[in-house]
This record gives sequence, C-alpha cells and structure tokens, in this order.
Amino acid sequence: MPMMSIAEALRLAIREEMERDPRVFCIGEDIGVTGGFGGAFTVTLGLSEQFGHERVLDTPISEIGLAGAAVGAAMAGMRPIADVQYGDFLFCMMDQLANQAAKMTYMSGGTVSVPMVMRAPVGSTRRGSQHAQSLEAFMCHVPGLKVVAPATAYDAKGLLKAAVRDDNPVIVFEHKLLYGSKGARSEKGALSPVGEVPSEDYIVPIGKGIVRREGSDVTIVGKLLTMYQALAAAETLAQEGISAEVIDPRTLVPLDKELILASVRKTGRLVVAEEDNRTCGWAAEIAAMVAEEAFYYLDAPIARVSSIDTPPPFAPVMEAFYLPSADKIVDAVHKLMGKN
Amino acid sequence: MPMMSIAEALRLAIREEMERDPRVFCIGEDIGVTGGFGGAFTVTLGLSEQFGHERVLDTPISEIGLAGAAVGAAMAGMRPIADVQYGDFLFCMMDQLANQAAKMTYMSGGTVSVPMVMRAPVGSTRRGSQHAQSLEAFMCHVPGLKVVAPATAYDAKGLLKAAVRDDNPVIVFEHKLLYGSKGARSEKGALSPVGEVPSEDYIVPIGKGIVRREGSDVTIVGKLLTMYQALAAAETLAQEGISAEVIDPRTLVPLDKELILASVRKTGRLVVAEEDNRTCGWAAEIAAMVAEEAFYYLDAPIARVSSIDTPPPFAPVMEAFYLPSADKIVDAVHKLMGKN
Amino acid sequence: MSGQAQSLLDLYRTMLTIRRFEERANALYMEGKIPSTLHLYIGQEAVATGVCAVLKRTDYVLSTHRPHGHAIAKGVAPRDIMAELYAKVTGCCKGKGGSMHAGDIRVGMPPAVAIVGGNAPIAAGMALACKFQKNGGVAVSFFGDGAANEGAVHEALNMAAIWSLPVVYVCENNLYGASTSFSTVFNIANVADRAPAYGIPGVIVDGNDVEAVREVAIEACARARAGAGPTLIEAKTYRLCGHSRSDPLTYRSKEEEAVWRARDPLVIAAQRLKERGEASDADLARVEAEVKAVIDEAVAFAETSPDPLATDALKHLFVGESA
Amino acid sequence: MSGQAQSLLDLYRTMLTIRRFEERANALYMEGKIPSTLHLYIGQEAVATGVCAVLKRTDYVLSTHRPHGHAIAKGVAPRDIMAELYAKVTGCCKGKGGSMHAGDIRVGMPPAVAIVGGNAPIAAGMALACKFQKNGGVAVSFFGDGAANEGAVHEALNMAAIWSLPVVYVCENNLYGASTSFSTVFNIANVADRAPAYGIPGVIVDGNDVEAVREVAIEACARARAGAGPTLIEAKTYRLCGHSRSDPLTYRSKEEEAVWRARDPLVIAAQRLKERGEASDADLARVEAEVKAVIDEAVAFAETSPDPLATDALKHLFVGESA
Ligand SMILES: Cc1ncc(C[n+]2csc(CCOP(=O)(O)OP(=O)(O)O)c2C)c(N)n1
Ligand SMILES: Cc1ncc(C[n+]2csc(CCOP(=O)(O)OP(=O)(O)O)c2C)c(N)n1
Ligand SMILES: [Mg+2]
Ligand SMILES: [Mg+2]
Repeated sequence: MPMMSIAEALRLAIREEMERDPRVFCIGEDIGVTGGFGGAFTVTLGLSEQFGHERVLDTPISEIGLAGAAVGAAMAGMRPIADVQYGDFLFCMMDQLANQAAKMTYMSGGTVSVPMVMRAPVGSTRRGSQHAQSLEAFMCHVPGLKVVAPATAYDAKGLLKAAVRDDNPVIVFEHKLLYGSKGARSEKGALSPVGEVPSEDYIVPIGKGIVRREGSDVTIVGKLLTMYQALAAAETLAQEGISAEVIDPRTLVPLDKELILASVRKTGRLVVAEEDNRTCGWAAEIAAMVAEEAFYYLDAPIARVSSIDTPPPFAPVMEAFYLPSADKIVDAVHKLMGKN
Repeated sequence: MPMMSIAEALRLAIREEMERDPRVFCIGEDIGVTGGFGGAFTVTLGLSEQFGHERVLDTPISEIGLAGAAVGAAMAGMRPIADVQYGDFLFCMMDQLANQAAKMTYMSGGTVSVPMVMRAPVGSTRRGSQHAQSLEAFMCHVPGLKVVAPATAYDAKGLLKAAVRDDNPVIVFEHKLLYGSKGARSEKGALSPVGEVPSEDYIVPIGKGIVRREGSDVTIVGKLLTMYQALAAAETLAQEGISAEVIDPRTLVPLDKELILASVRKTGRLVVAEEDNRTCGWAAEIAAMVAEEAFYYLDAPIARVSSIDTPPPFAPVMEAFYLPSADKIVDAVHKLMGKN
Repeated sequence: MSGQAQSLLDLYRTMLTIRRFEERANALYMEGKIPSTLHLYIGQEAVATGVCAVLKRTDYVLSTHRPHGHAIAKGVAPRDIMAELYAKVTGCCKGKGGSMHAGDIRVGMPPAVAIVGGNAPIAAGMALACKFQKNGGVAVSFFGDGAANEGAVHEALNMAAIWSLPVVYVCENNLYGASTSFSTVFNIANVADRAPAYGIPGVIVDGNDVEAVREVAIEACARARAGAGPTLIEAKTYRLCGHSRSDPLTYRSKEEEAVWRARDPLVIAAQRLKERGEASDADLARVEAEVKAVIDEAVAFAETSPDPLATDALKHLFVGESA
Repeated sequence: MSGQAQSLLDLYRTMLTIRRFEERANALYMEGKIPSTLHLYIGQEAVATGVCAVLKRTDYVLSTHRPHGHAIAKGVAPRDIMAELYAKVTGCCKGKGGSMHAGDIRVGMPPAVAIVGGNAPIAAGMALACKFQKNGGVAVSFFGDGAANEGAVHEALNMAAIWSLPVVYVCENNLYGASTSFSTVFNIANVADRAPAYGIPGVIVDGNDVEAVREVAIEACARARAGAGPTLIEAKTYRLCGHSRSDPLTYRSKEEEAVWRARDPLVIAAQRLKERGEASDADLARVEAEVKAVIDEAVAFAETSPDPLATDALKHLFVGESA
C-alpha cells in the first residue's frame, strides 16, 4: 500500500473526488496559481494543471466572498471544496458559515441542501497570535455544521471523501504540524505522520471515532496533534505501569459519544487533550458530556489539558508553555491517579 | 429608590458615564437618529438629543467597520460603547473582536489597551434563526475579552458602568425579553424585571457572581433569562421540599468560580441552565470546571438545560421546544434527585 | 409569474398581489395572528415585479429581511408565504423560517437571508454554479441601500466581476436603512456609482416604474446569460410603510412621504394602463377582485393549516446521508 | 524618522536602513536564528519612507503582515524590531508578537495586523479618536492590493468618507497578493479607481520614487488634518523578494522582475542624489556604513537579549484594573 503524508492523502482524495464527480471543484486563495504554492500547505498542488483553473478556482482575498460563493454554489448543485489559508481567518467568514451555511437547510424546512466542504488548517507554529488558533469549539458550537478532524493520512483521505459526499456543510480541521508538506512549505517541528493509504476508493464514515491504543486505567481523548501527544503520554505511562486508552474521535460533530462513554465506563478516568484554549473549548464539551452520562463510572475528576487562556504567544519558550504536550498529559494522569 | 427596567438602567448608566468622562461615546446602527428608535431596543433613546450626534454616532450598516472603529478609537484613547443590533450579527464582526480587540494588548506586550464595550442583545423572540441566537460561548472562548451578562436592572447599570471603566474589551450580553423596552419596541412575552436602581454612582464589579436564592439540595446556575427560569424552578421545587440554590454568575469571564464551587460543595448537585445551544455551550464549561474542581463533592451527574442543537426555529411551538424553561430545569433536578 | 411576454396588466396584477398581501399581513399582525415581526414591501412592488418578470422559474432569486414581494414575484404561492407567517407546517419553510426567511427553492428562491448584505456572495456562488453547469441560469441578488455598505456586498461584486458571473445585483434604494437616511451614510449620490469600482455597468432606474425596471432587467439578464458578467442596478424607490412592525416613521418627513406616495408604483401602472387603453376601470376592478380572492384563499389556508409538532424542531438540521 | 523637513539623503538613509534590516533578517532566518516566518519589504521602501516622513510621532500608522518597513520608517528602533524577530523579551512586543505584529505604540504604531485588510477599520477608529480629541492627528493605514478586496477595507473607506476622518489609506500595489496577480482579481486598472465609490480623492503615485510618495502624502495629510477627509493613495511598486520565507517566486516572470529591479527605489534615489549634487559616492558610502552600524548593533542587541520566561505567556492578557 502506498505510504503518504496527510497533505498527499488530502490531495489524492480531492483528485479522486474531482475525477469521480464533475460537481466537485476547489475554491480558495492561492490554490491553483500556475507556479504557485498549491494553497498555504501544498494540498492542492498540481490540481489546476490536471483540472484547469475553473475547477481549481483562485479567489481574491475575500473570505466572506469565498465562503458565500461556496454556500451558493453548493445550494445550486455543486460540491465545493473551499479552503481557508489559516483557520484564524474563519472569523472573517463566520457569518457565512454560522448564519448561512449552517442554517439554510433548517430554515428551508429541509428542502435546501448545502453540500460544501471548508478545509481549515489549525495549530500554533511560531507565527504569532493571528496564525495559530484552533477553532474547533467555535465550529462545533454551530448546529448545522458537521466537523471532522483527521489525524492520520488514512483518515485524511477517507474523511475528506466522506465530507465531499455528505449533503451538508462539513468543516475539515487539519493540523499544520501533521501535513508533512514538503519543500518550501514544510514546517519546523512538524510530526509528518506518514501512513498507509489505500489507492482504492474508500471513505471513513463521519461520526465514527477510533481507539488508537487500548488501556484500562485511564481514557485519554485527543484529536489532531494532541492525539499523538496522547499516544506518547500513554507510552510513558505504560513504563510506569499505567495503562492508558487513547481515543481519537476523528469526527467532532456528530460525536461518537458511545465510544468515549464505553471507554470511560471501563477505565473510570478521563483526560481530554486539545490545542484549543481551555475556557469553553471542545474539551469542556467532552468533560460535560461524560459528567452527565457516565458520572457513576468515574473514579476521579475529569481533567482537561488545553492551551492556556491567552492568545498564542510568539516566542517558542512561551508558545511551549501555552500549548498542551505529552508531558502535560502525563502530569494530568498522574494527578488523577493520586500520584504527583 | 427609583424603579427601572433594564433598558432604562442601561440608558442611565450610559448617560452617567458620558457625563462623567468625555472619552465615552456611543457608536452603532440607528442609535441616535433623530426621530429614530434609540437602537434596536430603545437603550440609547434620547441620548443624541443630550450629547449630540457626534457622541451618539450612527454608523452605516457595516459591522466590521463599526467594531473596528471601536477598537481603533479605544486604542487611541477613547472609550466607545458600541452596539450590535442583534447578537447574531457578532458573527459579521468576529475578526475584529476575536483577532483584533482581544489580542492587541497581548500582542503588544501589554503596552496597548482596548477599553471598548460591545453591547449585544441575545435570546429567541420569534424572529427566526438569524435574530435569536445566544452567542455567549463564542465570546467566552476568546481569551482577551471580558464578558458580562446582567439579568437585573441594578446589575445592568452597575456592570455597564464597570465595563466602560475597564481598560479591556468587554462584551455585554443583554436579553431581549428582559429589557422591558416600551412602546413600539416592546417584546411579546417579555419578563420586564423592573427593579430598584440607585441614582448615585455605583458599579457592580466585573468577576463577581451572586446567590439569588439560597438552598441546600441542588445548585442551579442560570444567567440572563434562564436565571429567572431557575428562580421559578426553585419555587416549584420548594413546594416539593427540594431546596435549590440559584446562582447568577453575572460575569462570565472572568468567572466567579469560587461562588459556584462553594455552592456545589454544599449541595452536591449541579444543573446549569442557559439559552445557548448545548454542544460546546457555556454550560459545558461550568460543568467541566466543576467536574474537575469539585468532583468529590458531587452526589449526582451534572445536568445541562440548554437549547437543543438546532438553529432557533420560528414557530412558537417549536421555539418553546427548542428553548430551556423552568419546567425543563425542574425535570433536570428531579432526575438528579432520583425522582422522575 | 415569470416569462418575458407579460403585459403591463400582468405586471400590475403581480404588484397588486404583493400590495394586498402585505396590507393583509399587516392587518393580521395587528390582530395578533402572526407571531413574528414583519418587514413589508409596500411601495417597492415595481422592483421585484419588473425584475422577476424577466426570470425563468429555474433562475435564482436571493432576498432579504423584506422578502414577501420578491417571493410572490418569483412565484412562491401566496398561501405558502402566508402559512409561513402564521408559523404553520404548511408554510413555505414548514414554519421553521418565518417572515424573514420566506422562500421556496422549487421556484428558485432559497430562504431569504436576513443578515443585511449576506445574500450577495451566495448569489455569486449560485451564479458560479450556473456557469459551471452551463445551464444559462441567472442569479439575482436583491439588497437595500443600507446593505451596500456591507463588506459582503463589496467582496461579492468584485468576485462576480472578475469571473463574469451570470448574476444581477439589484439595489433597492428606498432612501433608508431602518431609520438611517441614505445621505448620512453615503458620500456619493447613487449606489450605482460604485459599479465602476468593479469594472461593471451600473444602471439607475426609476424603481416605481415597473416597465422601466423590466427594461433594465432584460438587458442585465441578457448580459449575464451571454457571459458578459454582472450588472449593478440601482432602483430608486421608497417604502410606503414602516421599516418593521409598528414603526412610527418619525425619522422622515411627511412631505417626503407625500412626494413618494404620489409616485405609488400601482398608481403609475394603473394610469398608464388606462392611458394606453390596455385596461379599463372595469378590468382593474376585476384584477382587484381576482387578487382579493387569492389573498383570501391564502389567509384561509393559513388559518386552517395545522401547527408543526413541537418535536418538528428536531427535524431538518441535516439532509440526506453521507456517501 | 518623522518631520517634514527631511532631505532626500535623510529619506535615502531610512530606505537603506529598511533594506539592510530586511536583508540581514533574511540571512539570519536562513541561519535559523529567527523562529518565525518573514514577509520582507525589499523593493517597497519608498512607500513607507515617503509617507512616514510626513507624519508626526503622535500620528498613527497601522500596518500588515509585512510591517518591518513601516515600523522603521515610523521610528520603531531597529534593535527593538530585531529583538522581536528573535523572540526576545526586549523586543518591541516583548516576544509576544513576532514579525507579523511588530509595532511600538510609543511611536504611534500599534501591533501590526496580520489579518489582510483588518487594519482599515481600526485606522478609521484611531482617526475618529483624533477627531474627537481635536489633536490634529492623522492615522495612516497601509495595506496591499490583495487587501483591497476585503470587505473590511470597503466598510472602512466608506465610514472614513462620510465622517471626513483624518485618515490616509495607502494601498501598496505590488502587483501580487501572495502568488495571485493583480489582474486576475481586479476587473479595473487601478485600486485608486475605487475612490470615487466613496466620494474621496484617489491618487496614483510611483511607489518607487520616495519624493513622489512624500509629495502625495503631504497633500493627503494636509487634507486629513484640515478636516477634509480621507484620501486613497495607490503606490505602484513591487516586492523585490519572495512573499514570505523561501518563496521560489515561480509565479512571476524573470522579465517582470528585471524591469522592476531596474527601478529599485534605492537606486533611483541614489542616482537623483548624485545628479542633483546632494550626495557624492563618498556620502553614500558613509550612509551605508552608518546604517550597517545600526543594523549590526540591532543584531548584537537581539543576540544578547534574554528570552522571555515561559510563564510570561500568562502576562498581558489584560491591562489595568477595572475601576
Ligand atoms: C448584518 C446586519 N446588520 C443589521 C441588521 C438589522 N437590520 C435589519 S434591516 C436593516 C436595514 C436595512 O436597510 P436596507 O439594506 O436599506 O434595506 P431596507 O430595510 O431598506 O429594505 C437593519 C439595519 C441586520 N439584519 N443584519
Ligand atoms: C484575512 C486574511 N486572508 C488571507 C491571509 C493570508 N495572506 C497573508 S499575506 C497575503 C497576501 C496579501 O496580499 P497584499 O494585500 O497584496 O499584500 P502584500 O503581501 O503584497 O504586501 C495573504 C493572502 C491573511 N493573512 N489574512
Ligand atoms: Mg433601504
Ligand atoms: Mg500585494
């Protein structure tokens, strides 16, 4: 089976969907320019050569416009894959996503569909406060949007294809340090989780999480980069004799609640790790859900490991303090287990 | 002591602050037009007559522009009180609030301040999906913003004055059904909680919650309209012999955590009621915080009573199903107490 | 209500349908029958009617917080709109939308967008789809003078221009955005003066003259369908009613209102019909009666329709299923 | 670096300081000394220099993701900017901002706004404050050709126009927004052609001629200070470097680059200085040496400055205390 980076897997998914379905097209800033970057993280590199500039459509720097164009095109029978260069700029298009894309189907009594995809890179990579945020919670809080967050190359291809085929608006969060983008667009400190990606057509169903590592003492839920931090933490913990189960929800909305609940019922302890800011973050939702639905199985408080409640700072030393990490997850587990 | 509606108390607070401090001015859509509405809910009615159209500045319908103008004016030494007609339109100005207002101080290493206020009416009032949302969680999730939510006339005056004097950006959420606006702008089904408002200068400090009713069996946290629903629920519960403590946080960021924790330590049970959608809502944060910091005091799961996870529907019968209510809070308490 | 071969009497009938619908809706609102707020289209009927007369059923219309007129002109059944105002399950949005989101995609009109300016980029997107699908379709975005100052409109006009999209932007300049008068928020005389900023034609038309509106719409749609790109039409008009429910209208002068009332689009059309001998007073009375029957029936339908179930609130969050 | 009495040699020195700063920053980035990405200002020095030469220290400058040139021209100490690039606690943002947010409010420059177009309404707000305070102050918003298509810029230009705010909008049209060329995203020849849409003057200037830039800035600032409102200046220029770190520049032609390289603003200014007899080769060499000393010192300062503490991340979320 071919080995691929996430950027490559996403590109392959887009290519296959565009070949399969003439309604699918890409729209975004700097995604198809000849001699250009292929988007901020190379995902669309080469696609305009294959499909032409109409189907890999470069927009002006107009986030409201590009989001709205995707909404409208989707409503009129197309399947746009839109792209925001950095997740932070979703704020510029929030009205189109939260008030329009998410509500059209509902407001129409189910007669209008908005089958659009919006891809958004997240994560802090030493670019300062406005190019580093993780906006998962904002999007998960908008009813009418589906939200996915692939952390492996296999899932990246499968979830993006599922998103394109879904009849509803789907936000795809991608982590900058997981792309494995090459060349000029590569990132310092990136993880590059190259993985096996089948060449044949497959989807990863929206709404299904996965157990990345089995364990019995504590459940650690992590997504995107924090999933890898959770795995690293589990490894460290294993050496101490603590058995951690690591869950990657993969889809954030609709959430695979049962997978998380079943794990917590087994382990009795929960740590939720995410890169987003702590207050009102996505981890709060997981914690609240478990505190409501699996309370009697809990042996310890629910811990959240998130970014601190500040904007992302620039200096690496402060950025590291700001961000979650495997060590911080280990510490949180220690606390729950009564160690320190 | 004079009795006032919240709209009147807010107006008085603005008037007093504008009289006290020449840096204070109002900016928004339709707020000062002669013969106009005084904002969507009459709060600024009459102020342009007193202070002139420069200090009660009507803007074009340009939410990015009006928010940005407030940010810039605040950075340059003014104290704008900005106004969005419906909270739903905060999505149009999210970039200016989340990326600019909230981050300027931090990005400048503390050398720039943004002493602006943004007032936003929330709540579902039979206007359909785009004029009904509660955006508290979105704003609470942005580090660098303070967020207040006055539910009484006393607090409305005191918190708005505190917000104006704060050197940081403060979002003030106001509930449409609590204004008690009169005349053409009055609302069907409004509560109109008229209350005593001292004529002298006072502030309600940002960051301090309040116990609205003491109790020993269960803690109910409610804000804005749900605070009144919580009080009504407590009344019903009292008749059954269940003693509910009702907490009104008043400020959402920074949160008076200790007030809530102390109550939960006493009662052992927690219900959080809010009008916002459930998933990743503000109630999730309260639940997660308590599940982390007062876990061992809990006798029962933490329940959230929120709006369901859809856009606000128009038809009153569906809207009622969508929204929280005193009855739903009573039901939630019954469940926690093992009744049904 | 579409097709290019409509007589002035046909256009008059549409305008009258809108007028009587709005008047009745207002009366019903006063009686407490309609749970929502209402933004009425009284006085602006010639704009929606003139433009939509040029459109095919499959063309798209994007509307605003003031959508009843556009909806009727585009062919949404008055009964379905009225039932929606009544919050009935038979409404054009099944009671989910309400007045501000009236629309029916079966006649090319998605739910109206009540975020001022918000429909402009969506219209560009629908036009982009038409271009992709090479189906000759056109999208029309109606928006107000106030909306023209929204960033969304700017971004959309530019995208439409550079891609030569088959879209027509129709700004209904009724001189006010809520209580705010045009001259206080524009430093220019006409919204159409912004068209050169995008390299597209800007056309000013008497928005109270339905035939004049149709004329410019014919040209703009032809341009659009020919692949020559968007047009910005500014229709000068006036709302002969409040901004929304119970607006005391104290922010504008009675003199100004009187001037515009004298230019009522229905009066203009009726006079012209008679002058040209295309309709007699009896003909007009017959149309009036026919329209009344339509509105009566719409109200009866709304009155007798069932409410949605409370739990219908859970439905229609998503459509279809993935894969 | 401000005050209106600067000689061309003074302007040249500022431009050279920017150029050498950027070249050194780039070299240091390549060595791995700078943890961030970099958007360099090489080729556009005449714009920042010509405009800021007209400004007082108390006037405001709002910048972009490409802020080093604006910062140096406005008077932020090169050492403080360099230390910021190094993520040191002595940096102009105490290591919190980084390259894209360079600024120093003590000289009227808040942290640069890296959201394209996002500074335009903030500049309007700062100008509004100047108007309130009647302090004669002006705010300048620098933005790119790409930014002109953002809704934020549209809303801001209109507000500035209707309120006659003392603000100058300076669009640096360097023909590209990242890899996207001007002609693919504009249906018009000049960004300044949009000024009439707001009823304000639009001025086109050779952005590589520092004196020409200063000339139009003098007029625009005078207008602003006189209460006559904003001006939209379009400075035609070119970046003689990549968009950001390690841009292979494969989206533009070598011929085009060569044309613009021949119009390097530093070369133009140097030639003119010599032609006019205002500076000899020896004078220029002396300036070069002086600038080198400034940059050397800046690098030494950055190199020897301490890192912030990790826990400094917790500081500066809020300022002051509520009353
Ligand atoms: C983004 C946004 N801002 C403000 C409003 C509140 N609002 C509703 S209608 C209206 C006036 C709109 O004026 P205009 O665009 O001229 O349309 P008209 O009402 O005259 O038809 C306003 C301010 C809104 N719905 N959306
Ligand atoms: C709102 C927003 N969209 C996209 C970007 C990504 N981005 C950074 S710089 C840039 C190009 C800006 O072009 P222009 O305004 O012409 O300025 P220049 O880089 O040429 O100085 C883009 C697209 C951004 N920072 N902000
Ligand atoms: Mg209007
Ligand atoms: Mg540029």
